[in-house]
Amino acid sequence: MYKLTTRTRAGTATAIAVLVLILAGLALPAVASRGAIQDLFFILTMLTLAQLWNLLAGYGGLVSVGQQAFVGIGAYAMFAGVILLGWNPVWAILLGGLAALVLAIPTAFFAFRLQGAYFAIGTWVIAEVTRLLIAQWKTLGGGTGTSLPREATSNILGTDLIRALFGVREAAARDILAYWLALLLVVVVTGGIYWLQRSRLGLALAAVRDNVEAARSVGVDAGRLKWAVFLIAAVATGLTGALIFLQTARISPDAAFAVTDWTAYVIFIVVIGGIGTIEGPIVGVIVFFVLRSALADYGSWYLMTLGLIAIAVMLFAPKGLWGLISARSGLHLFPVRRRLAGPKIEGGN
Amino acid sequence: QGAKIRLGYVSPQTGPLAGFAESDAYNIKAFLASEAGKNFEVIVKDSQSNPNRAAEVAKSLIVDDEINLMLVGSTPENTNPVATTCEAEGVPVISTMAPWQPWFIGQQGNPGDPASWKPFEFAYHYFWGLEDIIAVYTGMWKQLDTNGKVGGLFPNDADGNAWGDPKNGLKPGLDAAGFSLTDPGRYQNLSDDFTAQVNAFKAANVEIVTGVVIPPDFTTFWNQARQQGFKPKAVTVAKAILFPQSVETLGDAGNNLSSEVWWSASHPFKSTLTGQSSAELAADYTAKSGRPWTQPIGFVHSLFEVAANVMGRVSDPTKAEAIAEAIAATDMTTVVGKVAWNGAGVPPFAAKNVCKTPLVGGQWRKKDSGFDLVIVENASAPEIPAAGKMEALV
Amino acid sequence: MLLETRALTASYGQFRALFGVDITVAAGECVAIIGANGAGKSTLMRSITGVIRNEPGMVLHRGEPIGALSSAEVMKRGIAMVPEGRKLFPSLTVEENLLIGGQMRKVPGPWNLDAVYELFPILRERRNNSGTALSGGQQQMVAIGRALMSNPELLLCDEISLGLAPVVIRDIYAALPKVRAGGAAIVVVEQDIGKALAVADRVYCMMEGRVTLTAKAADVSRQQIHAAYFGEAA
Amino acid sequence: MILRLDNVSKSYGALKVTDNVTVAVPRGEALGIIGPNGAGKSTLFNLITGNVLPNEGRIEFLGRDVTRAPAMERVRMGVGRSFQIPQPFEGLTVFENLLTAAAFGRGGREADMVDACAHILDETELLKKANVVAGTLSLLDRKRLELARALATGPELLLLDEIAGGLTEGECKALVATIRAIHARSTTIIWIEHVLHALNSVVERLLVLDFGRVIGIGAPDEIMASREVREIYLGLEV
Amino acid sequence: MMWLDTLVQGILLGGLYALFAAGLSLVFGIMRLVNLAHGDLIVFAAYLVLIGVTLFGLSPWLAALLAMPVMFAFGWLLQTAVLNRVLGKDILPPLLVTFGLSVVLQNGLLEGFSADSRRIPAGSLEGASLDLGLVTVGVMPLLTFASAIAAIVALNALFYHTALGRAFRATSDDVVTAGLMGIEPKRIFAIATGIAMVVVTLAALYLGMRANFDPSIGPARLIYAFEAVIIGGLGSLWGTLAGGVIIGVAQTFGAAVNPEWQILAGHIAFLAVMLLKPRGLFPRAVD
Ligand SMILES: Nc1ncnc2c1ncn2[C@@H]1O[C@H](COP(=O)(O)OP(=O)(O)OP(=O)(O)O)[C@@H](O)[C@H]1O
Ligand SMILES: Nc1ncnc2c1ncn2[C@@H]1O[C@H](COP(=O)(O)OP(=O)(O)OP(=O)(O)O)[C@@H](O)[C@H]1O
Ligand SMILES: CC(C)C[C@H](N)C(=O)O
Ligand SMILES: [Mg+2]
Ligand SMILES: [Mg+2]
Repeated sequence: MYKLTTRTRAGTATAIAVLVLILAGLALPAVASRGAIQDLFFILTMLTLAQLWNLLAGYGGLVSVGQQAFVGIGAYAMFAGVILLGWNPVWAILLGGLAALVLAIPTAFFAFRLQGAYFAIGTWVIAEVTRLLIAQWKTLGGGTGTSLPREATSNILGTDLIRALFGVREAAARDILAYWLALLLVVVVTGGIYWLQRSRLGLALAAVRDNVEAARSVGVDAGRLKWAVFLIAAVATGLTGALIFLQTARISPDAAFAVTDWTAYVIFIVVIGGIGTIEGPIVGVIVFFVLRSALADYGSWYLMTLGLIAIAVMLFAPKGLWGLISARSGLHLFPVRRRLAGPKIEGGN
Repeated sequence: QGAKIRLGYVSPQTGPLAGFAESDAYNIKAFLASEAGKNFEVIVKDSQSNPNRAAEVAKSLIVDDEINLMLVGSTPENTNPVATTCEAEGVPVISTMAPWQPWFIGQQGNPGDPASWKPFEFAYHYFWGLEDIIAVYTGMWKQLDTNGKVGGLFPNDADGNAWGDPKNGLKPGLDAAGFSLTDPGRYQNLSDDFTAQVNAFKAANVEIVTGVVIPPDFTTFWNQARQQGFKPKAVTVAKAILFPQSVETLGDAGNNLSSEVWWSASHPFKSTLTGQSSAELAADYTAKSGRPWTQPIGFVHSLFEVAANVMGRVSDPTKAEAIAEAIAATDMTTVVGKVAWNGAGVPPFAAKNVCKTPLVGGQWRKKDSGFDLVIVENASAPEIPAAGKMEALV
Repeated sequence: MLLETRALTASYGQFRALFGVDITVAAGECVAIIGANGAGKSTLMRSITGVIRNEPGMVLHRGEPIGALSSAEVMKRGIAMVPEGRKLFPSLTVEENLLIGGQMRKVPGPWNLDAVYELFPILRERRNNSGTALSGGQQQMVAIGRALMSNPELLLCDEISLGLAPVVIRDIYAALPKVRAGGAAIVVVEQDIGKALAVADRVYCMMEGRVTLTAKAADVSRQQIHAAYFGEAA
Repeated sequence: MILRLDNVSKSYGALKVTDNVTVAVPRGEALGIIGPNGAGKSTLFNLITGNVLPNEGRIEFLGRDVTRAPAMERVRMGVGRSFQIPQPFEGLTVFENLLTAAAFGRGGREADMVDACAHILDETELLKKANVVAGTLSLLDRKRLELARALATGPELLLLDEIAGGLTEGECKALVATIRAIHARSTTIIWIEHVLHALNSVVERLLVLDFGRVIGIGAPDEIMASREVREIYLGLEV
Repeated sequence: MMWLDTLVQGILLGGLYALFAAGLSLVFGIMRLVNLAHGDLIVFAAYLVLIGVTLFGLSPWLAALLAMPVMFAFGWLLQTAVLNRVLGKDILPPLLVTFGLSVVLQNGLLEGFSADSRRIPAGSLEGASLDLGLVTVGVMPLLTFASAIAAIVALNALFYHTALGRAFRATSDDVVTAGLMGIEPKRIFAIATGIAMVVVTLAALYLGMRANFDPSIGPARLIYAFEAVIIGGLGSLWGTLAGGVIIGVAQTFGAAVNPEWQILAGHIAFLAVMLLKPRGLFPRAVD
């Protein structure tokens, strides 16, 4: 007699638009320039990192300043797979996810003892420790870093096919492959987070965010939930890190564990866009990319503008740009509200 | 002719390495104004002293700006990501201002396994190597009366690992020249305490300190050494005292510190672009910028000399392979000396991609205001005149 | 009128806790506010003291609108509060807790450290203890003393008997007449109706964010209170 | 016995809030708890649900020692509770509040819980507001939601903390009817309430707490008649 | 002998870290503000002192003394105009704002002063040392340590023996109730940040005299400062000193084993303390 629905008109429209976008995205390399593909690669990987950080902080309440640990360890594991084990780089990316998982377990064990600001600093210290330890791994270049050997980069799985398909040079084929992988990753991560929110766990996350005490009292295991969120985010962050550095083909501890690149900018994206929503990071990454393209050649002025925008948004739109938009328009592109449909129920919202 | 030749240039214009880039604008202006520069367009990108960013902007120069040739300099942190990117992209790159070992070996997948090292197709580098450092440094030290015991300060970065490497770094060469090296181990840049090193040097009765140290760390070390009563006879380090501003920050304690010199106002070479001598180039820069000359000025200048020379000879400036061929065939004398990838003085594995420029040794002498860099050792490049003798610190 | 609220409303986020409350307190008067859990008594106190900010005209002090002032500004006008749950500063000793009550408003009046110690002699013995190391009743004494230190014209007491033993409650209530003797008006918020009626001149009863009964304490019947409390006659 | 407390004590610093409480509740009983403000009634609930752990003593539920078991485990075993100060998940709708409780308190797929939740909403007169965000509810509806959410966890033992406070007589009657109906389905109920006539019309036994101690337990009439209780609890002379 | 030296140098290094951390400890303790710009503020103050020295020819000490009121005013303004408006239960807005501030400061300084390494000249003091028999210690590190202690003694006196300090502690305990005492928490926060900036100026003086600085050097020591504050326990200034010393000593001992371990050892000491005492060595009754 009663039915549960989450469908809204905006949601259906979004779903169709997203599907079209994904298909267009897949076909894009046929028409787009390499520059566009690379820009999109950057946007997609940053978006993935942002969605993952949003999952942690926005949904899980875990404000980590140490996500660069997982980017870095994922990237290094990928390099190790290629250089030391002779794996094909595409498979070695998976090793990056595994390594991130292995690092995430002791990290969570330690960091979950800490609260709030302590948690933030604690995760940062762990990332530093990881960086310093990796910097002692002489086989992978220590503090110097290392590059992917050319036989590896020229033999990446699938590039031959892409070359044949689009008639492009090897380097361009590599870009296209990396772009597709980034597209896959962002779709899986964003879709996964959306699915998570619409699953039982999504309710649990929302409940814990609203009131931990009450959440426990209806049987939600807040502790397990934190673990789950942290580990999922770590693994996917590790995969993303591996993919990013596959594209760069060169790694060093400072680059792979850069707190500014992989955490500070990511926080910037999420918070400017609007934390706790799927739309927020998307808006944020667009703002970030536009700023970067428009201003990056102005050196320090670019960074100063970035800093000032961060301050201004926090002062005048603390819920981020998407918060501003959805407060005005009531728009939710990714609806998660479960509505009860049936007799005697008021319209409500 | 039609379209101009596009040169990409990645440079750390902001961030801690910005000192290397301070003459960029001056040199590029001079290049474009010169006869040879007319056919060129130079697109400069700021790496923000960040290796991630360096790789990124290199990519964007290649893909978006479709440059014909990449130029890069200013420490391995900047040259290596750019060179790696170019090599992977199949775009020729001329690189400088990094000793060739961290540049060449540092770009190999497994730096620890020489058997796996491979030459590059598109990446070419000119500067000097650690064997030259060894020759110059030992030449300077031999002018003094010491016990031959040397202490090394090598950080865990691209330079430090190359210099400190027990097989390919300074150690074997110093041994061969009759010096013994005490190396307490790699430290992290921006360490706040060097007691461990001072103690190790004292224990080993060290009289000479060497290394490749960033300026703040050197100041910290040198202050602590003096505070803890460690008084070496010579301190010969790279990087830390490269710029006169860094030496000035040491005050009196900067007097007679020594370092290798790769370019100076007294180098007897002329620019192929402007016809200026080294001295004129230095004086002109100072006149236009109000700042003292520094070693990178000559090398930034020379990058454009080489680029102009290569592109002048190339059969088809749009073909990467043709440009690489032209680079390999270079034989010219720039404001920093002879540049020719003929394999002279370079081990076989790197002979194709590395060419060496002359290196001498100098010592900072305090004058009324500021410091002078006086060349005190030129045995391996006698064409560069020496202006004094090495003096002991104590 | 010393204090007056006019159509006072207050919300926590989207949840509205007060729906147009009007009360008055005359100088020197003692008023009791009673009502069940969650009726909005504490919310009313918070609105008066500026912890929750309102429109200026919703709260008047001697005719002047103070509804939009910060709690510090309200306090400097002579309105002090003993908050629900005592809220002592754990980092401060007993004496420091008392001192801090008076340090921002220094006006002549009957109350100072000695006077408070005289009112609650036990506090003098415990003056160097951390405030939170005391028993509940002693903590309540500190909270009252702290509010008195500013020599307020109006003292708001939110559930000062909550969780205390009857003997202790007796002691604390015994202090209120002395406070009135010092010239201050008092508002006591209580769930314990008997206690409230015993000290008050007038009584307001609240239910679900509204005043449901206003009466002289002497006249009010149990029936009336019950009706106001629970909505209907028992 | 569905629940058994043996010499349970809890202190906050020097304050003993629960003092050596021993009580056993048979399956299917409705037990009322009364006592002055601050007597430790809510704390007793917190001890039973696992929101607070005792300093001493032992708690047994369905024959199992749960003294140290975490709250969510006890919910899944069948302990459902309402909070004295309503604690809805303010960002979720009324329906989602229940769905969360159902999905985690009982365990199961959301889709299978829809009818059960709708039924509970109907029973607690919240159905109309099923899709309203809980943060905007009135106090009365919040109290209803407390009850509804506790029911949604599928409790064997239902703990109700002052859910009648502030209700009108009519609302109160409806509430009593609802609780009776729940009780009739053989759910064990423990109910803290100041509104005695409502409480006494449901419960079979009454427990009196003062300063954390049990000072009386027995049939409501006997308890209400005892002088001690009248003095301590009904401070307002009756 | 060598171990004693390592210990002494580590303790002195801890003094430097404590000095870096003292201002942070103050704002973190009173308003739970995670100030990511703290390191850059130290560098900013160092340039201010440098201007006094090079432009006006003042002695470093006098220049620092004159910079202190300027920095106090700057801190006051910063808190009033920006930080007060983002403080709350959520730690993210202040985190992002101070990150923004950090980026703005770094790049603003770069525009203003270029990337050159600079130094506040301290003359003969730089290399001066004191022979204490068993160990030889530098005068400068000794002064740094003494200044750290002096700063902490002064701050403690302010905290525990003045009405302002009472207001600080009360506000830190409970903002709402402090308001009921007639205290404007925002004003208290502004004063606290102002005072923190005075301490920052002192730290800047020693940072600038001890080694080179350039606009980008701020964040490098920020993490040690945070570690020192957290090891010590929220709001405990002596705890912060202890935290600094623990990190300093761990670093020198780590380095004595192998310089590779220097910085790692400091971090590991922090992690170890957190594992044993998640709220620090000297936590307060309530956080
Ligand atoms: N900070 C808050 N956020 C949200 N709701 C609140 C908050 N404080 C109180 N409320 C709600 O406002 C309503 C009125 O609460 P208030 O504390 O004013 O009642 P009270 O009459 O003082 O009750 P008590 O006798 O329990 O102290 C209650 O429903 C309560 O749940
Ligand atoms: N977390 C806590 N820390 C310190 N004291 C507490 C805590 N929780 C409760 N108390 C104290 O324990 C005592 C009993 O509280 P409890 O909430 O159990 O009382 P109650 O009987 O439910 O009262 P009411 O009728 O007002 O709801 C009170 O004095 C209260 O202040
Ligand atoms: C990194 C290099 C460009 C610097 C060089 N090693 C020097 O002597 O300064
Ligand atoms: Mg209240
Ligand atoms: Mg209760």
